[in-house]
Amino acid sequence: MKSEFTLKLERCKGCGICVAFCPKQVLALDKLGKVYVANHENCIACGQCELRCPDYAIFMDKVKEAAK
Amino acid sequence: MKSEFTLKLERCKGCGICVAFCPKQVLALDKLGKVYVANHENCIACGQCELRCPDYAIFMDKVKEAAK
Amino acid sequence: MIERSYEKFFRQNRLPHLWCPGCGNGIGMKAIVQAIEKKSGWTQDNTVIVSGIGCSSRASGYMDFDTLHTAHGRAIPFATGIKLANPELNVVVITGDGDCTAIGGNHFIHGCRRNIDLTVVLFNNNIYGMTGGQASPTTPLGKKATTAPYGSVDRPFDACKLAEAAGATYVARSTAFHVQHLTKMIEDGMDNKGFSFIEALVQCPTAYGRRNKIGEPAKMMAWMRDNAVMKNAWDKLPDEKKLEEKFPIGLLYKSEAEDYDTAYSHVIEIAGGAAK
Amino acid sequence: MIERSYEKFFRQNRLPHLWCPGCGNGIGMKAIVQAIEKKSGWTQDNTVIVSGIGCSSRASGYMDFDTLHTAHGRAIPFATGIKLANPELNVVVITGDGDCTAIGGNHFIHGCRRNIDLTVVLFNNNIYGMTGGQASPTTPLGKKATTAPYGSVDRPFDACKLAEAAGATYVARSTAFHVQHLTKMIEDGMDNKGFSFIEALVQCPTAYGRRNKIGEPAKMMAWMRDNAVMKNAWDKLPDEKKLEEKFPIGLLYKSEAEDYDTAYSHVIEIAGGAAK
Amino acid sequence: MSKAKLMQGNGAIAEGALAAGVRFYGGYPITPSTEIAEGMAKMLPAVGGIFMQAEDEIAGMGLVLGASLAGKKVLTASSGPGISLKQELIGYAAAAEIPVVIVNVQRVGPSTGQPTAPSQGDVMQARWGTHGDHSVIVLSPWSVREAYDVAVRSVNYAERFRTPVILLTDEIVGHLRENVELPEEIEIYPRRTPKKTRAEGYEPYAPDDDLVPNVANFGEGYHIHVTGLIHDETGFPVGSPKVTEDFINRMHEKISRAADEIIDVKQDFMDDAEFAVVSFGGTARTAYESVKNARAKGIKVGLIRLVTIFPFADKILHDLAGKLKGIVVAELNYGQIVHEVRRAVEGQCKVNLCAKYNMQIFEPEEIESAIEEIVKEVNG
Amino acid sequence: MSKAKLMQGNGAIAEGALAAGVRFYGGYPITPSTEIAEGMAKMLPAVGGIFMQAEDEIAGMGLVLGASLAGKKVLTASSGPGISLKQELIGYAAAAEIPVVIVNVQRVGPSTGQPTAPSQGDVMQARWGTHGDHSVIVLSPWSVREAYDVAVRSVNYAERFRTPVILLTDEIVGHLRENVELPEEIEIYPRRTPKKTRAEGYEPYAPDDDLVPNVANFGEGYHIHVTGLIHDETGFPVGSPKVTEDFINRMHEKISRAADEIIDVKQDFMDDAEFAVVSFGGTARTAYESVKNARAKGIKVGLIRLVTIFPFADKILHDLAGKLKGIVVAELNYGQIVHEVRRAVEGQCKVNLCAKYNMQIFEPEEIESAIEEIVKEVNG
Amino acid sequence: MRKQLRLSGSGGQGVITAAIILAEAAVSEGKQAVQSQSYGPEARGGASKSEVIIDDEQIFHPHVKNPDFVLAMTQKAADKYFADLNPEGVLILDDDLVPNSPDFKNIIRVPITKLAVEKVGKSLFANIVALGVLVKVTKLVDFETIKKAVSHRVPPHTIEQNMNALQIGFDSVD
Amino acid sequence: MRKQLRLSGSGGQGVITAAIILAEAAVSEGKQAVQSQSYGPEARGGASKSEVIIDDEQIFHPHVKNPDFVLAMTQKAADKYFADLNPEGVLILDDDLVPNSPDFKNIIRVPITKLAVEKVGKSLFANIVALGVLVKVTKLVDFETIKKAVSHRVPPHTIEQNMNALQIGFDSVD
Ligand SMILES: Cc1ncc(C[n+]2csc(CCOP(=O)(O)OP(=O)(O)O)c2C)c(N)n1
Ligand SMILES: Cc1ncc(C[n+]2csc(CCOP(=O)(O)OP(=O)(O)O)c2C)c(N)n1
Ligand code: SF4
Ligand code: SF4
Ligand code: SF4
Ligand code: SF4
Ligand code: SF4
Ligand code: SF4
Ligand SMILES: [Mg+2]
Ligand SMILES: [Mg+2]
Repeated sequence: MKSEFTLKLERCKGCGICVAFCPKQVLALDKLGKVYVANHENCIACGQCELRCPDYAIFMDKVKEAAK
Repeated sequence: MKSEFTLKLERCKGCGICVAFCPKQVLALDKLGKVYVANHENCIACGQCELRCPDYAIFMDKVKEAAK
Repeated sequence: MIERSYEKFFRQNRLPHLWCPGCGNGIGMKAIVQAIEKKSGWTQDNTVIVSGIGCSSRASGYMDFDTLHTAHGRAIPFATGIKLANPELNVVVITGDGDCTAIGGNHFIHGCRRNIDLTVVLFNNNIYGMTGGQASPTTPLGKKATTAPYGSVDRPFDACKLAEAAGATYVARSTAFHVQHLTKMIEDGMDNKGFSFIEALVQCPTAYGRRNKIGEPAKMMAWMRDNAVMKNAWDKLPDEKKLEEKFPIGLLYKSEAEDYDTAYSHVIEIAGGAAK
Repeated sequence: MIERSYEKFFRQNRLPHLWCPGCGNGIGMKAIVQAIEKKSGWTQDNTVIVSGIGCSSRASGYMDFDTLHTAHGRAIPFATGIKLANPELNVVVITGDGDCTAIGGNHFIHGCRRNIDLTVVLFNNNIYGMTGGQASPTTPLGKKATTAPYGSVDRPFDACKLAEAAGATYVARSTAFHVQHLTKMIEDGMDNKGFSFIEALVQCPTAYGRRNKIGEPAKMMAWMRDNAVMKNAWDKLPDEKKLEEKFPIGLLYKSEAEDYDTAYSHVIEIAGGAAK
Repeated sequence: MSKAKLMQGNGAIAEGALAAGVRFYGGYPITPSTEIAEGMAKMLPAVGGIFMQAEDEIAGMGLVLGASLAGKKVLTASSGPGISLKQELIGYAAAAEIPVVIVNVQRVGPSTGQPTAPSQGDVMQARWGTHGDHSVIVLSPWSVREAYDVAVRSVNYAERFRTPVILLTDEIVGHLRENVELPEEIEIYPRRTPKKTRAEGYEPYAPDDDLVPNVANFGEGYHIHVTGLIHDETGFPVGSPKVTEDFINRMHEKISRAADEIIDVKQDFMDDAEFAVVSFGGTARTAYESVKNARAKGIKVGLIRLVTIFPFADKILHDLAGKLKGIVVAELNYGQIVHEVRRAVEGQCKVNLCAKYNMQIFEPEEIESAIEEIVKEVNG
Repeated sequence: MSKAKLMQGNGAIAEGALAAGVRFYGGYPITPSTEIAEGMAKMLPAVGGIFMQAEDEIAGMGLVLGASLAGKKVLTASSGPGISLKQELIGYAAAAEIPVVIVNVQRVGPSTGQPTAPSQGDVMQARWGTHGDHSVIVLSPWSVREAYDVAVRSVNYAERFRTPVILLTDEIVGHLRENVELPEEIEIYPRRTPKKTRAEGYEPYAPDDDLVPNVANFGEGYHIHVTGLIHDETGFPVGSPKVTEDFINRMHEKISRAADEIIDVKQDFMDDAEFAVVSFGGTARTAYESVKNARAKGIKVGLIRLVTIFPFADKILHDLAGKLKGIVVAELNYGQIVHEVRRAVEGQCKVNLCAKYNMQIFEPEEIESAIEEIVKEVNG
Repeated sequence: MRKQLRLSGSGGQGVITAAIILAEAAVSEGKQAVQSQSYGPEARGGASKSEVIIDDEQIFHPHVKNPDFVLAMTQKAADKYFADLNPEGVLILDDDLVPNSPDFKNIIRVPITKLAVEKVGKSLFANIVALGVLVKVTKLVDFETIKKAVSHRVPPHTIEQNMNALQIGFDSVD
Repeated sequence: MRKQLRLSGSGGQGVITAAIILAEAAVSEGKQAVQSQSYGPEARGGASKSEVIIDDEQIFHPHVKNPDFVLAMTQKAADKYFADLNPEGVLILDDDLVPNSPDFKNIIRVPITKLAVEKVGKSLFANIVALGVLVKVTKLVDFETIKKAVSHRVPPHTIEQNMNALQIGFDSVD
C-alpha cells in the first residue's frame, strides 16, 4: 500500500474528474454521487486525483511501503 | 507662368503651412495673417500648397504655358 | 478656376470649419472625401459618416452625407448598428485618439474582432484637443499635457498593433504630411469588406504643439515627413536604425475573413428568415 | 493526513464553494493560492485579491486575504487604484472571459498599456457561466450559446495576443488540466514587476459543455490535454499541423518595461513630493 | 382546448416587441432580463431581423440607436447595473430624438444587490437617471399579457414621439409564467417619414404639428446631421439661448401635450372609495388582493394602478386625493413613487408609505394592515 | 496687502480636497470640470499623492474606489455625460460603503448639450441616478470660498459616513474667479479605523454607534471581503430577507439620523419674510440680488439657500412654508428642485417655479419679476 | 379549487422545468395557472424553488404562502420548505436524497432519482419522474395532458425516455 | 464704485488671461473682483469673452449686463458686444482687426496686435498690450500693481517682454 486517502465528502460534488483521470481505475462514485476508493490496491500514488479535484475533496498522502 | 491661384480668403487662417512647404518661397502671409502670392514668377506649379492646406483656401490650377 | 470636385462633399454653408489655424484635421477630412470620390458605387446618399466627440469628430458636421455625431467614444457601436440595420450603406467612422483608444477602446477592439464592415479613420494628434490638451493614450512618454504637467509616464498605445491583434482585417497608417498616401490608404481600406482601420497622424498645434514647444503646424508636419518610413523600407531597416521617433507608414496588416454582416446572413438563413 | 498548507489560504467556513460539479474554477483558484504560497514575501496580509462579477469572480470570496468583489468588468481599475495607493500590496486579479474581455475589455488593454504591477488571471470558460450560458468574446465560432442559438458568428478574441499588443509585459496561457504548469505560469507572472496576464482555460460543464454536447467535465479536460501544445513545440510545429482546435500554452510573451508605480515615483520626485 | 398558453413575462415582452415591428436587438445579458435577449436571439433572425450581443450595455445602446437611425425599430433590455451604464446614451436618445425602447427588469439594488430577487427600486432612476433636463415615458405592466401590450405600446410611443421609452418591469412579472391569450391584431405606429423633399427645404428636426420631428432614416438621400449637442431645426448645433430654450421646451412639450393619452391609470373599486392604494407593476397584483380583502372587511378602499409611471399622473392623483381620506402607496422599495404621490396630492389627504425591500414580494396581509392602519389614523 | 487672492471655483475645490487630505485622484477630463483634474495633476505629486488619468469615467470611479479601500482619501470630478457613466459605480460605493467624493460641475444637458454653458440640470440625477434604493449626500456651493469649504466638508462626510458625496457645483461657480481668503486651519475627519482586532471578532461591516461601519483598509491584516452584493456585518453576501432589509435600512438611516447636522440651509432676510426664494449654487448669487432689490421695493421676501441639497431639507421647508404666503424656486433648469419643495411644502403655501434653461445665467430682474408675480397672485 | 404547489431542490435538478410543464398542462386544460421561481442569491449550486398556483379564476398575488403540495429533492429543501406547508397538504420526498423526513403528517417518499437512474438511465430524468408522481398525487391534471405537455417541451429524440420517466413516476405511488 | 469690463476676441487671443490678471491686480489692491468667461459652444476657434467686475463691496450676481468698458479684438466681437455697453462707457478696439467701428460714442482705436508684433515681436503679446491700454483707460488699478500681477502669471523667461508689452500698451493711449 503506497497511498492513504482523506476524503472531505462534504466537499465532493461527484464530478467524476478524479475517477476519469485516475490511471488505475482506483476511484468510483457512489449512489449519491460521492467519491469512494473502490480499488485501493491498484493505486500507484500518482496524485492525479488530488491534483485535479476542483473541490479539494480528495487528498492522497504517500505512506511508506514499510507501513504495509 | 504655369500656375493660376484661387484664394478663398474667408477660409484662410494663416497657418503658414502652404508658405512653409512651398519649395520656391512663392507664398507669404499678410499683416492680417492671410495668404498671398508674393513671388508668382517662382512658382513651379507643384501643387504642394493646395495639397496640404487644411482649410481648402488655396487652389492652384495649371495653365498652359502658351497662356503666358 | 476649375471647381474642385470633392468640394461637393462638403456642406459649404458650414465652412470655414472651426478647427484652429494649421490643425491637421482639415487635411484628414479632405483625404476622406477624396477617397470616397474615388470609390465607385459610393455616393452621398448611400454613405454615412459617423464620429464620436472631439475636435476630429466635428468633421461629420462638415461633410454632406447622412452624418452622425455620437457621444464620446461611442462612434463604433452606432456605426455598427447602422451597418447591420442597412448593409447597403457604406459607413465611415471618424474618431480621435482619445475617442477611439481611451473611452472608446473597448468598442474599437470589439469592432475589429467582429470584423464589421466599417472604415475607421483615427485622427491621431496625440492629445485631447477639444478639452484643451489632456494626455491621451497616444501621448508619447515624457511629453507634456495639462494632466501630465511633469511629462507623461503612461506608455502609449500603438493603435495599429492593437487593431491587428483584435482582429481588424485591414490596418494602415499615414500622416497629414503624406496627404496623397493617406488618401490611398483610406481608399484601400474602403475596398476591404470588413473592419478597416487607418491611423492618420495629424498635428494639433494648439493643445499639443504649443505645450511641447513645437507649435508651428508646418514644423509638426515636417516632423512627420522626417520620421515616417514607408512600410517596405521599415521592414528592411536594421533595428538600430528604428530610432525612438521613427515609425512605419503604409499598409501594416491585411487578412481575409468573413465580415459580420455576411456571417450573420447565414444565421438568418438557418433561422429561416432569409427574406431579409 | 498532513494538512495541505495551501488550505490556510481558503476561508474554510465558506467551503465547499458554490461552483457546479466539475467546474474548472476550483482548479484555477487552487493554482493561484499555490502560486502565492511559493512567493517569498507574499503573505495573507499583504496580498489583495480583486475580482469582477461572474462565476469565476466569486473566487475572491473563498480566499483568505483582503478580497474585493467589484462590479462586472471593473476589477482592473479597482486593482490599479489599490496598487497605486499602496504599492506595498501584491495585487492579484481574478476575472472571467466576459468580465475581462467583454465589458472589461477597455480596462484590460489600458492596464496592459500602463504596465501596472498586477497579476491578472483570466478563467476562460468560453461562456458567460453566471448568467446561464450567453456567448462571450472567446466563444469559438459555430459553438452554441443561449444568445447564439444558431451557433456563434462573432470571431473570438485571442486574449493573449491582445494583451501583448496592448503592452502587457508578461503573457502566458495554461489550462485546468495542466494544473502544475498553470501554477508555474501564475508564479512566474507574480515575479514580473509589471502587468502579468495569465489565461487559464477552465471547463464550464453547465453553461458551455452541456449546450455544446461535451458536458462531462473530465471530457472537457481531456480536450485541453489533447489540444494544448507547449510553446516550444508550438513554435516548431509546421503551419499545417496547427489545426483548428490546437493552441499553444506556456510563456507566450515577455518584455522589460518600467511598471507604472515606479514610473510615477519619478513624477513625485520631480514635483518635490518624494516623501511619499 | 383554449387558445391560452403559458408564457413568461420576459417572453411576452420579446413577443410584443417583435409584433410591434422591432427588427433589431442589441444588448448585454443580465439577470433577470436575459430571457428577453435570448428570445430575441432566437426569433429575430427567423424574421430577417438582427440580434447582436454587445460587448457591454453602453455598446448595446449605441447599436440600437445606430440601427434605429438606419430605419429599424429597436429594443434593448437590461437590469439595474446595466441600466445605470446606459444612462448617458438614454440622454443621447432623448436629445437626438431617436426611437428606442429600453426594458428594465428590476432586481434588488443598489449595485449588484440581490441579482435574482425582485424589486421596484429603479423607478426614480427611470425618470432622472441621465443628466440634464429631459423627458421620458415610463410604463410598467402588472401581468404577462399586459407585458405584451405594454411592449407594443412602448414601441409605438418610441416611434410616435421619437423618444426613449422605458418599459419598467420587475422580476415578479418578468419571470412569472401565466395564462395569456395574445391579441390577433395590434395597432402599429409606423416610422415617421419626411413630409418635404430636400428641394422643398426639408429640415429633419422641424417639429410636426404634434411637436415631433419627422427625421429621415439614414440612406434616404436627405443628408441629415444628428448630434447630441443642442441643435436647431436643421439638426446642426447652435450655441444660441433661444434655440436652447426652444429645444428643451419642445423635448418636454411633445410629451406633456399628449400626456392625457399616454397616462394610463387603472382604477378598481374606486367608485365609492374613501381610501386608496396606489401601486404598480407586480406589486399591484398583491395590492389587488389586499384591497379585495379589505373590502370584504367593509373598508371602502380602491386600487389606483399606474400603468404609465411617467409622465406622472399628477392631475388624476390630485383630483382623486381631493375625494379621499387617505392613500397608501405600496411599492417594493424604500419609498420612491410615494414622493411623486405626495407632491401631486399637495397635502389634501394623508399619504402613507407601505414599503418593502427585503428581496421578497409583498404578502396581501401586509398591504391590508397598511390599509387598516391608515383607516385608523384618519378615522381615529 | 490683503491675504485675499483671486481663485477659481474649480481650483478652490481641488485646494479644499487637498487640504482635507485627498491624496488620490482618478478621473477623465470633461468641460467644465477639467481644471479640477489639472489642478490635482499638478498638486498631488508635490505632496506624494497620485493623480491618474483614467481611460474613461467608469475606470476613474474604479480607481478611486480601489485607492479608497487601500487607505487613501479620494476625489474624482466630471460633468453631465461623465457623471451619467459613473452611476453604476456610485451605487457600488454606496453599497460597499466606500468613502469617495464625486464633483459634478454642471453644464447644459441632456447628452452633449451645450458643453461650455452653465446649468443646474443634474440635481435630481444626483439623488436618483444610480439604480436601487440608496442614499447619498449632495452639497452645492455658491461662491469660490464656499467651494473650498464644501470640498473639505464633502471629504469629511465621505469619510465619516463612508458614503459617496456628490459635490454638485455648476459652471457658474466652477469657472468663476473671485476673492477668497482661505482658512488657516480646517477640521479633518480622519479615516475610520477598526475598534476590534480579528481575535476579538472584528466584523468590518458591523455598524458603530452612528450606524457607520469601521471598515479596515486593505493591507492591515484584517482579511476583509468587500462586495457590491448585499452583505451582512461580516461583509459576505447573504441571500436573506432580514439581512437585506437591515442593510438597506442602515444605508439610509446612517445619513437620515445625522440629517440635522448635514442639512445646511442658509436664510437671508427671512426674519419677517412673507415670501421666499429658494435657490442654490451659482443661481443663489443672483437670487440674493433679486431679493435685495425686491426688499428695496418693500416686498417682504427672503432667501432660502440650500447648501445641502440632499438629504433634502423637508422639515425646514415644511416649517417655513407654514409661515409664508409663497415661495419662488429659482433654478437653472426646467424645474427639478421645485418638485422637492412642493413635496415638502404639502400645499401650505403657493410654490412657483422660476426656471431658466437657455444656457445663460439668471439676471436679477428675472427672479425679481417672479417675486412680484407671486406677490400679486397671492395678495391679489 | 385553488391549489398551490412548491417544487424544490438544488440547481441542476430541473424542478423549474417540471413546474413549468405542470402549469402548461393546467393551462391546456383551460385552467388558470401561475408559475414563478426563485434561485438562491448565488447563481450556481444554490437552492432552487418553483411555485405553481392552479385555479379556475384569475390569479393575482403570485406567491405561494401555504402550499398544498411540496416536492423536495434535497434534504436542505425539505428542511426549509415543509414548514409552511398546509397541515392537510402532502410532502413528497426523494427517498435517497432526503434521508431524514421532517416532522410532518402526510409524507410520501419515492426514490425519484434512483428510479430515474435505474429505470430511465440518467438522473437527468428525475424531474420528469417527479412530475409523474405529482400528477398522480395531486390529481390536478390528466395523465394524458401531462404527457402532451412534456412532449412539447423536451427535445424530440428524448420523448420516449421522458414518457417512460413519467409513467414510472406515475406508477411509483398509488 | 462698481466697474464692469468685458474683454472679447477669438479663441487664441488671450483675452481670458488678460481679464484674470486684471482681476488679480484689483484683488491685490484690496478690492473685490469677480472674473467669469464664456467660450463659444464650439470649443475651438469660436468667440471668446471674459468679464470682470470690480467693486469695493461683495459681488453677488457675477454677470456683466451693461459693461463700462469693452475691449474687442475682432470685428465679430466688436459687432456683438458693443450693443449693451453703458452709453457713457468706452469701447476699445484693435485698430487692424476691427476695420469697421460700430456706431458708438466713445471709441478708442489702438493697433494692439500690430504693436505686439512690431514692438514686442509676437502677436502672442497682444493681450498684454491690451492690458496696458485697459489700465490706462480704466484707471482701475495702479500701473505698478498690474506689472506685479503680470509677472506673477507669465513664464519667468518672458517677464521682460511682457513688461515691455504692458508699457507699450499703457503708452499707446493718453
Ligand atoms: C463621456 C464624456 N467624457 C468626456 C467628454 C469630454 N471630451 C470631449 S472630447 C474629449 C477628448 C477628445 O480627444 P480626442 O478624441 O483625441 O479628439 P481631439 O479633440 O483630439 O480631436 C473629451 C475628453 C465628453 N464629451 N463625454
Ligand atoms: C453591468 C453588468 N452587466 C451584466 C451583468 C450580468 N453578468 C454577471 S456575470 C456576467 C458574465 C459572466 O461571464 P464571465 O465573466 O465569463 O464569468 P463566468 O461566469 O463565465 O466565470 C454577466 C453578464 C452584471 N452583473 N453587471
Ligand atoms: S474530483 Fe473531487 S469533487 Fe470530483 S468526484 Fe472526485 S473527489 Fe469528488
Ligand atoms: S493516486 Fe493516482 S492511482 Fe491512486 S487513486 Fe489517485 S489518481 Fe488513481
Ligand atoms: S495653408 Fe491654407 S490656411 Fe494655411 S496659410 Fe496657406 S492658404 Fe491659409
Ligand atoms: S504650386 Fe508649388 S511652387 Fe507654386 S506656390 Fe504652390 S507650393 Fe509653391
Ligand atoms: S485644439 Fe488641436 S485638434 Fe483641436 S482644432 Fe485646435 S489644433 Fe485642431
Ligand atoms: S456555470 Fe459553469 S462556470 Fe459557473 S459554476 Fe457552473 S460550471 Fe462553473
Ligand atoms: Mg486627439
Ligand atoms: Mg466565462
